[in-house]
Amino acid sequence: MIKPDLSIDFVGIKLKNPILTASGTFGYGYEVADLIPLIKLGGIITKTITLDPHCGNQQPRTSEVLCGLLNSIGLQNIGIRAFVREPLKKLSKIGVPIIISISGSVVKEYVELAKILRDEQNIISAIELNLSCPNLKKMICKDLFLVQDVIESVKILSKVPVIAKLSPVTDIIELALFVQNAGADAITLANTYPAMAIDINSFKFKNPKILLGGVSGPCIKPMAIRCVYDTYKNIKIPIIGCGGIMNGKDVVEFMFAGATIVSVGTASLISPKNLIKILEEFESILTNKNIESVKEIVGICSTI
Amino acid sequence: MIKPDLSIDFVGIKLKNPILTASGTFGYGYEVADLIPLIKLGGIITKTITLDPHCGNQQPRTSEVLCGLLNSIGLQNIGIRAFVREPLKKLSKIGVPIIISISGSVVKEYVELAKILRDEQNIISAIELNLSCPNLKKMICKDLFLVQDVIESVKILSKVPVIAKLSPVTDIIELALFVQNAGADAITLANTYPAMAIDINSFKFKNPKILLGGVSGPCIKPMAIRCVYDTYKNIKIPIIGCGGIMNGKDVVEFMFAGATIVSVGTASLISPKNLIKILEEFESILTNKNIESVKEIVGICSTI
Amino acid sequence: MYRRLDKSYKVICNKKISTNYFKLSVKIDESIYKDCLPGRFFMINIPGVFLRRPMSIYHVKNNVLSFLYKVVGKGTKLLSNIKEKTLLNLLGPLGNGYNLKIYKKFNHVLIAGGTGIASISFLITKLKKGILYYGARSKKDLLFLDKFKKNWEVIISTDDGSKGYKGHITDLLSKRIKTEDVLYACGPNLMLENILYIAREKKIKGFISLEERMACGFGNCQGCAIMVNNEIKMVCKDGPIFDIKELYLNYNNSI
Amino acid sequence: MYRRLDKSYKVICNKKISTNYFKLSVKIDESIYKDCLPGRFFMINIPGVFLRRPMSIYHVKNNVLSFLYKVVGKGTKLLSNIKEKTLLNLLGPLGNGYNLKIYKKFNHVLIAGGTGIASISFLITKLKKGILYYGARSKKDLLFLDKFKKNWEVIISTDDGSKGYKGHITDLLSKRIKTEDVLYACGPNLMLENILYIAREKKIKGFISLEERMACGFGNCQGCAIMVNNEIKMVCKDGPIFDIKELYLNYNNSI
Repeated sequence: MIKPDLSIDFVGIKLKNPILTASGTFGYGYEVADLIPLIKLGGIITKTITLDPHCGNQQPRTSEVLCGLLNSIGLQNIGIRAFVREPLKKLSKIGVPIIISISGSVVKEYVELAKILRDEQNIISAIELNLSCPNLKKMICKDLFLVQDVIESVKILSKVPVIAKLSPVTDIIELALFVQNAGADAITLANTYPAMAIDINSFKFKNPKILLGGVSGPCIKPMAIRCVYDTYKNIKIPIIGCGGIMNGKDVVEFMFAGATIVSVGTASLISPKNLIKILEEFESILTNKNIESVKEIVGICSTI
Repeated sequence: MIKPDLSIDFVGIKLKNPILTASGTFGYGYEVADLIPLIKLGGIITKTITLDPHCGNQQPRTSEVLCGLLNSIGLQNIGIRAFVREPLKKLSKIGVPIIISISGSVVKEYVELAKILRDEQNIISAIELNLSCPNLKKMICKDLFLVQDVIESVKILSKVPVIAKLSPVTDIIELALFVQNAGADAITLANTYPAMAIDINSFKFKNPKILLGGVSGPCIKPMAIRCVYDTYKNIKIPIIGCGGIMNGKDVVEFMFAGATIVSVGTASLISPKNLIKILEEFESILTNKNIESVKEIVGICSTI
Repeated sequence: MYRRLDKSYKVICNKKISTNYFKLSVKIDESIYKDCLPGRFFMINIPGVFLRRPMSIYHVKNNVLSFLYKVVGKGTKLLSNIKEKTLLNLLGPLGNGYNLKIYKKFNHVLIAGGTGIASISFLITKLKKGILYYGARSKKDLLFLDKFKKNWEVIISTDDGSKGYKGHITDLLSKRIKTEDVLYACGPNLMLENILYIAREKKIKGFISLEERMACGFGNCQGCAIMVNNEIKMVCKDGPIFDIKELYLNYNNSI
Repeated sequence: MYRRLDKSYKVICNKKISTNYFKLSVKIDESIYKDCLPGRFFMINIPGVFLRRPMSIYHVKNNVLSFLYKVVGKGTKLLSNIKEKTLLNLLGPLGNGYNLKIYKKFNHVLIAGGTGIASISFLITKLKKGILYYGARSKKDLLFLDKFKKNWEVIISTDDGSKGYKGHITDLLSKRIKTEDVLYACGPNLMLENILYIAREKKIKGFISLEERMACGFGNCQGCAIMVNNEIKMVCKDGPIFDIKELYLNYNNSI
C-alpha cells in the first residue's frame, strides 16, 4: 500500500497535512513543544488575540459535561502588541503555517489588529476572525452589518487570507453566504455552542451556581459536521472543519462533509499527543482505503 | 421529611407532576401500558400528527452518536382522522392530561388539524405545534411570517392552549418573543438539533452513506438548558423544557433554568421505565432539599 | 398480547465459544419463559453505550435464556467483558417470531448466514426434521455443526472455501429448492435479497428474519420502518419475521 | 523547565486504605522521578470520563509514584475500579511545588484539611521537624496518623469531634501561630481562606496549595485562572502553590 499524499493547499497556504490546532485550545502555540513534535502539525491557529490585554472571565470557567467541555474563558490574552513582541517570534520558529485568531468588539479594534499584523505578513499565513465567541456580551456573527464591516475592513488591510470563524446561532447557510460575499477567503465551522451547566447541589438558601459558556468536544460533532455539510453545498470558499474531533475517523468525516482542512481543540486539551494520534489514524485510514491524495475526499458526501 | 407537592398548573392544565413524555418518542401514547403505569405520568405529549397520513423517511432512520441518538423519522403517522378515531380514544382512558403534537407544511393544514381537534376539546388538554422538526424540507420556525400565521390561525380555532415547539436554529430569544406576541400560550424548548452521521466504512467506490437528522439525548442537554435559561428571562409565557433528560437531576436543572414542566424523550426509548425512575429521583431530590412545592424552583437561576 | 418484561437478570454465563463469538446466558423469570419463541429478540442494555442492542434468542431452557453474538463493535466488545453474576437489564421478549403454523406440511428448509444461525438453530429445536443451509465467512465462523445431526441434513458454504462449498449458500439453495419446501431464513441482507429473488422466481413460500437499526425495540422510535405489502411496518413490532410474499427488499431504498 | 511526560504507566497498587480513601501507585520512568516534588501534581486519564483529573503527588520512592484520593464522584469511582497491572495514562509532573528554599530557618507549620494530607504528608518527608495541623470531618477521615511521630507534633481536629478538637483546625492554628513560623497549607477553600486571614492579621509567611477546576493541567485551557498580586495566574502552571502574601482569595469572585 502506498502512503497517501496528505499535503493540501488552503487559500494559497501549503499545508503538509490538513490537521491544525483550534483557536483557544493550544495557547499561543508553542507551550507544549516538549510533549509533541509541533513540526508534524499541519498548522497552528493561536488563541484569540485582542487589541488590548484581556483578563478574561471570573471563575468558574470550565465544567465537564457528558462527552464535552463547557468553558467561559472570555478571551484572556496579553493583547496584540505583547503577542507580536514575544509569542509570535517563538511561533515563527516552529516551521509550520501560523494562523492568528483575532477578535474585537468594534470595527476599529479589528482595523488596529489588522494593521499591526500587516507588519508580520512574512511570519503569519492567515488571520482567523473569531466572530462567534459565545462568552462575550455580544456575539458578532449575530449582527450581519457588523460582520460585513469587520470582514471588509480587515480584508482591505490584510496581506494574508482572512478566515471567518462562525457558529450556527443563526441560519448557518445564510451567514456563510453573507460572509463569503463580504470577502472572506474561508470560513471555520463551528465554534463552541452556547450552553450551560447548573450545580444543583449548590442550591440551598441561595441561587444555584451556574456556568454560562460554550460547549466543545464530541457531543457537538454531529452538529458541527452537519454545519459543514450544509454550508459546503452552498458556498465556494473553503472550510476549516472543527468540533469534537477526537480521532482520525472524525477527520475523515469532516472532510467527507466538505472541510478542506480541520482544527482540533478539546482533544488536545485532554492530551496534546492526541494531535499526533489523530494525524496517524487519519493517514492510516486513507492508506487502507487506497486514497492517493487527501484532496480527493473533500466534500465527497455531496458529489453525485 | 415531608413529601414535596409535585402538582403544578401549566397554562391552566392541572398536572400531578411536571414530567411528561416528549412528542415523537412515545408513540401515540399507550403502547407501553404493559411496561409502566401510565397514570403516574404528569401528562402525555403524542407523536406529531399531520392532516394526511405520512409514511415518513427512508432508511436509514436512526444512528447512535456519542451520548445521543440521531434520527430522521420524518413524522410517520396515520393522519389526524385515523388518530382521533382510535388512538385518541384509547389515550383518553389513561387519565392523564393529553397534549396533541401537530404539524403541517402550510397554514391550511394547521387550520384543518385545529378544526378536527376542536371536536375533541373534552379529551385533549393542549395542542403542541411542532414548528421545528429538522427532518422536513423546510423548518417552519425559520420562516417568521409562517410561524405567525400558523399560531394565529390555530389560536382562533382552538379551545385549548396552544404550545409552540421551537429549536435554536435562529436567535432563540427573538423567536420566542415573536411566538409569544403571535399568541402562543407556551413554548417547548428544544426540539432535536440538526446533525449528521457519516459512515466512512461504507465509502469505497461510491459515496459514503450519510444520515441527516436531528440529534437528541444527553449530548444536547447543556445547550437545551441554555435555551430555556436565555428564553425564560425574556418571555412571560411558560416553558416546557426538553432535551436529553436522563435522570431526576436533569429535571431539576431544567426547572431551575426556567422550565415550568419538562418532557422526556430519548430516555424513554432506551427504557419506558426511565420515566418512572426520573420521577422518583426528582421527588427524592426535592424531598432532600426540603422543597415544599415544585412551583418554588421554576426559574430560580434567574431570581436575584 | 403476550408478556414482555423490562428487567435485570443475573448473567450466568458469558463465554467465548469460538473466535469472536460469545454465548451469553441469563436466568429469566418464569413468566416470560414460554413466550421466548424462535425469531423473537430482546433489547439488551450494555453499560457504556447509549442505546440498547437488539439480540435474537438463541436458546431457552429451564428459565435460562441464551444469546449468541459476535464481537464487531464497541457495544459487543463491552458486552463480552461482562462478568458472570452481573445484573444485565433486558427488555423482551419482543417481536413476532417464526410462524410455524401455516405451512406445517411443507418440508422445512432453514437458511442461516453468519450469526443468523442463532435464531435458526433455536428454530431447529422446534422442528422434527429438515434441511439446514448454513453459510459463513470461513470454517472458524461455523458454529454448533455437531448439534444438527439427527434428522437434519446440513449443507455448508464458506466465502473462502475453508469448509463446504466455496461461495454463497444461496447458490446451493437455488439448485435444490422445491415447491414443497417452506423457507425460514436469517442472515445478512445480501443473503436475504438473494433468497427473496429465488423464492419469487420459483414461487416458494417462507419467512425471513429482518434486521434494521432500532433505538427502542418496541415501536416508539419508528426507526426500523420498512415497506411491506405497500404498508409501513416496524421490524421490531410487526417483525422481525416477515412472509416472503409480502416483501420487496431493496436496502438502498427500502421505503 | 523540568521534564514532564505524557505516558502510560503500569498500576502496581490501587487499594482502599480507609472508608472511601484509596491509594494508587504506578511505576514511573526514572527520567521524571527527581522532579516529582511535594505540591506538584499529575493529570490522570480515567477511562469513562471525558477530561483528565488533577491529583497531587502523595509519595514517590524507587520510581513508584503514589496518589491518595477519596471517592467522591463518577471519576474517582471509576478510578477506584481500576485493577493492578492496568496501564494508566498520566501527564506530569506539573506545577511549581512547595518552595522550601526561602524560609529555611523558620519553624515549619503544615496544615492539612481532608485529602490535602496527600501533598502535606509528602512534604513532611522532606522536612526534619515541625508541627502538623490536620483537620478532617471525622475520625475515620484521618489518615496515616501513625506516620508522623518522629520530631513532628501532630494537632488534630474533626468536624464532629470524634477525634481531637471539635471544630475547624484553623481555630487551633490561630491560637498558637507565631511570627517565626512559616505555613504550608493544603485543603478545602474555606480552610485556606481562614489561613489567609490569620496569616495576614498576624503577618505570618507561608504558602498555600490552591485547587481550581482544570481541563488540561498545562496552561492551554486557561480554565484555572485566579488573580494573584493583580496579575492573572494559572493554578496549574504558575501554581498550585502560591505565596500567601500575594493572594487575596474570595472564591465567589476570584478574578
